[in-house]
Amino acid sequence: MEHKNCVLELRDVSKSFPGVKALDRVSIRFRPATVHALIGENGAGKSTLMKILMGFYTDYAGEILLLGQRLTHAGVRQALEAGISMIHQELMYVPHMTVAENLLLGREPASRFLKRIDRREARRQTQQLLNQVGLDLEPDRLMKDLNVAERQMVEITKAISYHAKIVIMDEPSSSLSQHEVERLCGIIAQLKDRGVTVIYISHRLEEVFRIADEVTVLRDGRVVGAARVSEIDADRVIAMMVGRELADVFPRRTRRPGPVILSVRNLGRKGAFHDVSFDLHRGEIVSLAGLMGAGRTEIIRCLFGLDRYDQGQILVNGKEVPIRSPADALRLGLGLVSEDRQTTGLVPCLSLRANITLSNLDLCSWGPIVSWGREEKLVERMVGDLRIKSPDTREMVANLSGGNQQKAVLARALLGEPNVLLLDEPTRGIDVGAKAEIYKLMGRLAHEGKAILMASSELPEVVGMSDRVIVLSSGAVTRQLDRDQASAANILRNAMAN
Amino acid sequence: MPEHNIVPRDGNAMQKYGLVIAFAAICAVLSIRSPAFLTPQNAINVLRQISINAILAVGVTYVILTGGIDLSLGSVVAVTGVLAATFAHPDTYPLAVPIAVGILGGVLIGVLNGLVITRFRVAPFIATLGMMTIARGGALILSGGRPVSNLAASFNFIGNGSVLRIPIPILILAGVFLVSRFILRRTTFGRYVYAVGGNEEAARASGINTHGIKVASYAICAGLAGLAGIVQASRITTGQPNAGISYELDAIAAVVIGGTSLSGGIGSVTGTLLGALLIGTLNNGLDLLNVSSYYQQVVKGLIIIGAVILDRRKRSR
Amino acid sequence: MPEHNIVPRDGNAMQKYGLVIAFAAICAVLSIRSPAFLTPQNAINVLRQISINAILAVGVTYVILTGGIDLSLGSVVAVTGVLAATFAHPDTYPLAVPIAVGILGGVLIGVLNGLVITRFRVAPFIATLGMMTIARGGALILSGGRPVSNLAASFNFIGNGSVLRIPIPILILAGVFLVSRFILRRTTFGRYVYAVGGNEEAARASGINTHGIKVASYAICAGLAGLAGIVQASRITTGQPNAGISYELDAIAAVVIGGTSLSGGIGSVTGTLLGALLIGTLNNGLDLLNVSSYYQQVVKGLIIIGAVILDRRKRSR
Amino acid sequence: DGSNSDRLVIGVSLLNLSNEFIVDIREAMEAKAAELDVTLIVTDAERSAEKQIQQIESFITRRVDAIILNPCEVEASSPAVDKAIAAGIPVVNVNSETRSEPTAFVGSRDEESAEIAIKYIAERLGGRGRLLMMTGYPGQAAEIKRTEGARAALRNYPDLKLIAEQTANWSREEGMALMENWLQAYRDGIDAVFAQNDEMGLGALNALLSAGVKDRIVLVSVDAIADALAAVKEGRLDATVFQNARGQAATALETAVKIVRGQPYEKTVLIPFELVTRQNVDRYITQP
Ligand SMILES: Nc1ncnc2c1ncn2[C@@H]1O[C@H](COP(=O)(O)OP(=O)(O)OP(=O)(O)O)[C@@H](O)[C@H]1O
Ligand SMILES: Nc1ncnc2c1ncn2[C@@H]1O[C@H](COP(=O)(O)OP(=O)(O)OP(=O)(O)O)[C@@H](O)[C@H]1O
Ligand SMILES: [Mg+2]
Ligand SMILES: [Mg+2]
Repeated sequence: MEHKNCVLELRDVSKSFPGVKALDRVSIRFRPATVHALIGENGAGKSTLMKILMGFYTDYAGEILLLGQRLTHAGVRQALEAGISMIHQELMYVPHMTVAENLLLGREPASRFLKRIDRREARRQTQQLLNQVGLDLEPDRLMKDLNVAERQMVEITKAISYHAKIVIMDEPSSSLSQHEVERLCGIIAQLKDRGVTVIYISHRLEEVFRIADEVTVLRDGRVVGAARVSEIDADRVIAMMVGRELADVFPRRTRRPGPVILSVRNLGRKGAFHDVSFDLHRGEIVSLAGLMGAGRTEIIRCLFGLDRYDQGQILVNGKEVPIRSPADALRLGLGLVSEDRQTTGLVPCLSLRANITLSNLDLCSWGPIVSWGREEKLVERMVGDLRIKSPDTREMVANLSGGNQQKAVLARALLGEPNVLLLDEPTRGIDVGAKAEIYKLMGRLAHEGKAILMASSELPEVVGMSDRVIVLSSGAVTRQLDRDQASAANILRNAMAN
Repeated sequence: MPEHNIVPRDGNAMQKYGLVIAFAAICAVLSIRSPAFLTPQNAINVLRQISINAILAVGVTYVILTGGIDLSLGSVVAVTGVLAATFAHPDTYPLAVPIAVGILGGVLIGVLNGLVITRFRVAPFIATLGMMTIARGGALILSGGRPVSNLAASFNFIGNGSVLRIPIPILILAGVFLVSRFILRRTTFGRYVYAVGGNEEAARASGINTHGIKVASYAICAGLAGLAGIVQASRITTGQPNAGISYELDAIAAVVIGGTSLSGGIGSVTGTLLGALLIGTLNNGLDLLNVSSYYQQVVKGLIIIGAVILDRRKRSR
Repeated sequence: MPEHNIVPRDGNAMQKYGLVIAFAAICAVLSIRSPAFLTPQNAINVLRQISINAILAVGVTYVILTGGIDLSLGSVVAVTGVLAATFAHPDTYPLAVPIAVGILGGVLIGVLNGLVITRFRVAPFIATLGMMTIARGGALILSGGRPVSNLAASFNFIGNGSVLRIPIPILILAGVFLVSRFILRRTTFGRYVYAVGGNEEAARASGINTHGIKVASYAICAGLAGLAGIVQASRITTGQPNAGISYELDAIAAVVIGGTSLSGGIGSVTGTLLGALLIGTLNNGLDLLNVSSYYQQVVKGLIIIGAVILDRRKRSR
Repeated sequence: DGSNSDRLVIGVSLLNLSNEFIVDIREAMEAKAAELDVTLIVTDAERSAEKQIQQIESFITRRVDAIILNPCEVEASSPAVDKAIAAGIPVVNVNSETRSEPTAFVGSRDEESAEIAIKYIAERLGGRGRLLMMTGYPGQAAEIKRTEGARAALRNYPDLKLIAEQTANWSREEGMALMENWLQAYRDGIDAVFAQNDEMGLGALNALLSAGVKDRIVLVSVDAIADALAAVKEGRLDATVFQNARGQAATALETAVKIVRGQPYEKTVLIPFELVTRQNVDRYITQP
């Protein structure tokens, strides 16, 4: 390949963490004005590689050439100035600042003297950026008050606003629903037209095949394959990623609904949703579908006692129960995988082991005393079942890759063998191989007579797994669809009805 | 309303509503119980008395906003007071010298704090606790354990003089407050202080020199402590090596009462000033009512907790 | 070696490696410079001298692990010491009474701290700062500002007696340490303490009664401060209302030097004990070397910061 | 160091080395030690009786020849004396007493300082007037004794009314703030102020001067530190009460050496307080 046909080249990049070789002599060439997908299992090293590019880690081996020039970063600022920007997998925003302040952070328009911020100009720039991506958000809202999808859109807006030559997107779509993904595709197409190289990391292969021009597959820190998208198919890619052939992603299931286990009657919470009623049967997988902000997360939080509902009733096994706290919910046999693993999911500074057993310590303790042996056995089982990749179950969970963190949250919910499993974006950031495992597990649980209520923005997942789909729009149920009616198009149509 | 968006981060009047109510209630009770309380004379008195604590509190607001803490303040007041005093004997140096020496001494200590915290990744609590004993030792060594007295009248004027009938310490406080309010609300530096405290990783990912911001915050904080040290030395007309013991706690208390979060990223100097006023008014009022000093402590503790409860209630209504 | 299940892999002996090295280095230097240092007699001496601070530090480790802080410790030592002493005059109550009164008094204060923090959502810094002055006032009121003396010999034996040639305060410390180590490492309660400090939201979502865990932590902390108050009163054979001033800072310093994070969720009582030992050895050694007390402060500050730097270096190698 | 040579080693535990008065004691003692050729180990108890006991325990471990104790507290520092005596090491208390009996005592009765001050105020006011008292850190021996002394003395002057009593924690800054607040509360109703140490007294003096009311208010404090003597000399401070730090220190060290050498010594040396006013202040000013 000729020199000017390569904006960025990685040569033999290696990086180790204590106990883990995260990257092992990775060499990749990126061409201008292309979308280059980087895929691989959870923990393959994708995010680490991108953080090196971005100047977050400076202690790596190997070379990075930007337009033929060797890049020696001293930090993030240099990377930004060299024309590289990034959307991080774990969103990086200042929660108590507004959307506008976050968007312009680090490059506010300011006077020369005293660096006084020009508020009017800042406002103008913000509005321009939001318009550019068609994001309808009040610039003065605080980031912490947005939902995950909205935050992700803000981060996307921010990353493309640097006018960088290279935009790295580390799972930008992981909590976006169909509608926003479309918008993202549009944005990426525009970038490509402007000659920008997009490095796109995603576990959603259909997206990769739609958007990307080239793909590089990583496994265990090594490049195991690279190709033009036009010359390869999904099965090959999956085989490269997981190192084996994968049969059906979605398990075959026969629907055998048992008695009603959870009923919701006219449930409502001010400002989030209202008059929501449905039944959940044993052995059933039901999805809550809707656009961003439709109220799915809020319903699940109320069911699990994380928020209070101010209207309606919840019945478990036909009996009305007050659910005032997660402890109540757990006692009633509910389990939760929350949408946001950073805030409600994990305790980052504790070990993987402690995180998995946190809500079910009674399973491995005698009275108040924890049995380490039993705990280890339980944890090893879950780690095996979900293929969680970690050098040791005592590794700090914050050091795991994003997908493996998500699996840890799932492991915790499953460990208690709940009768009703509430899953909010359960496969967020999880690789295809592991997704298949999780779907298999969901199938098995349903088969065992458990009930699953899932909220997911990934329509294929909703369509592929659900026995029934409850479609929400603006906090109200618009339609309940049975399996045979639940096509992607039908769901979307009802989600946008209003 | 371009002036005020819904930014509880650096707080508008609404946010301090609860605190203002608590403050008003205290003033009401005090003025009923003691006729001497609600006089212009006494208002000046209270302001003058809080000036040192409030200057320190405004300074440590920067540090706390970045998510740090500074426990060395009290010792910095002592060492800079001693330093300034040694250059303030009559007919030796012009007034600018002791002032410069005191403030620069503070800034230097702050830079050291900041470097230990950022370069060597020592927790701010430990770094500044270490500095607290080092600076105290320094003050004692410099002064030989004795007050440095016999200071020039011009120097003593700083703490005891008035301009247009307003005591100079109050004017200094007003300047420090207004400038800091401007810096924190209007400049990019201020914005970065909030960002570093709100989410350091995110600030770094936005290309902000987070280490630089922190070092600067510690430097400003200790520099203002140096200023406070000068005011204090001048007010008591001596450089006192054992001055300022536990001033840091009072200053931090004012900051936290004022609604600034110790985990960083949320708060304002306006809140800090209100917090310092609340403490100062309480001290003054309880003295005026001649409450026995044992009971004073109990009452003071209860009122501070009560005011904060009221404040948090109001805010989360 | 299933050393630790809660704290990640490097949360065991390895983690304290740097601190152990720093500690060993200090001991080596001291024993070269002063032959009196490395004697069994002096080792006992150091242990007895750290006992009160270490008991407090172990207690406040619980609170800091939950992400809180307790500034009322020093005052609790005073008020519980005075309380215990008033029930410890010769020929009045059996020994169990002053002990129970002191510890329960502490627990009560801790519960109040915990409730103010959880129910009324007051920042721990403010709640316990308020309690610091309230409890100090309480100690002065209870004692009328006068030391409570003339205590029973049996009471005074607690602080001054020995069993099998080991001073009782050391035995008490050993008990407190071992029990706390067990609680924090092996029990569900201990696990929850870490979880609450690591991510309160996630802990709540895991069904943990986070408020209960916090209240219990403050109660344990202040209860141990009550125990320390008893030991102290017995050691100085008086209930002294002005005892324990700024003990909380020393205790928190030991905890942080020992590697516990002030933001919660990370740390251990083993680290805390090492931290207390380091401070105690330094105090003892500098006295033995006859370093002038002003320079002692400077040296102490430098060594503490140095030890922590060495420790962090080692850990992030 | 030194314990195996024949040079005497004497351990000294002082109340608080950031207090000028105690610094005077240390310096006088060090000068005397040079003269007598003994080694001093000086430690600072930082006002904590617990710490003081620890220091004595360390001295015992090191087998010093004698201990000079400047007690923090009457009762709470007593175990320090007991421990040293039990270990066979002689103890000389300097400046203030403990409940436990030391080998020898050199110092003064703290109550006396307050008695002298009140008597002076009463005489200045002709036995009648309104008095304010600034007390030291609550619960400390010096505060307790000076308060007791003042109360006892006031019983002799039924028309001298103590209208308020408040702590300023021995601090100049706090003394100044307290006096400012008092001036707000009592305005013209103040005839005299007794501050239990010079630091607070000098703070009060600043406040009185700023308010322009010093002329009609009598102000007396205790300790006779250099600043206070200067203020007395200039006629700003009415009086202070002198306690002979240097005398106490030197005598204490001499006594300790005599005890160790087996020479006869006086078991109790009481050095009286002396009132310092403008008339006699020159006698007390040592430095130029
Ligand atoms: N800070 C860290 N400390 C220790 N190990 C780390 C750290 N960050 C990443 N790792 C390890 O490095 C490996 C690669 O992680 P990385 O986050 O790059 O994976 P990834 O490909 O982005 O996975 P995912 O798809 O789950 O996001 C993993 O084994 C992970 O556990
Ligand atoms: N903490 C909060 N503060 C204010 N508004 C909130 C908060 N959390 C959610 N909302 C709002 O409540 C509504 C419902 O949001 P929710 O997160 O339940 O949507 P969702 O259907 O789960 O969408 P998503 O796919 O983004 O998770 C939205 O309008 C959202 O902006
Ligand atoms: Mg990743
Ligand atoms: Mg959601």
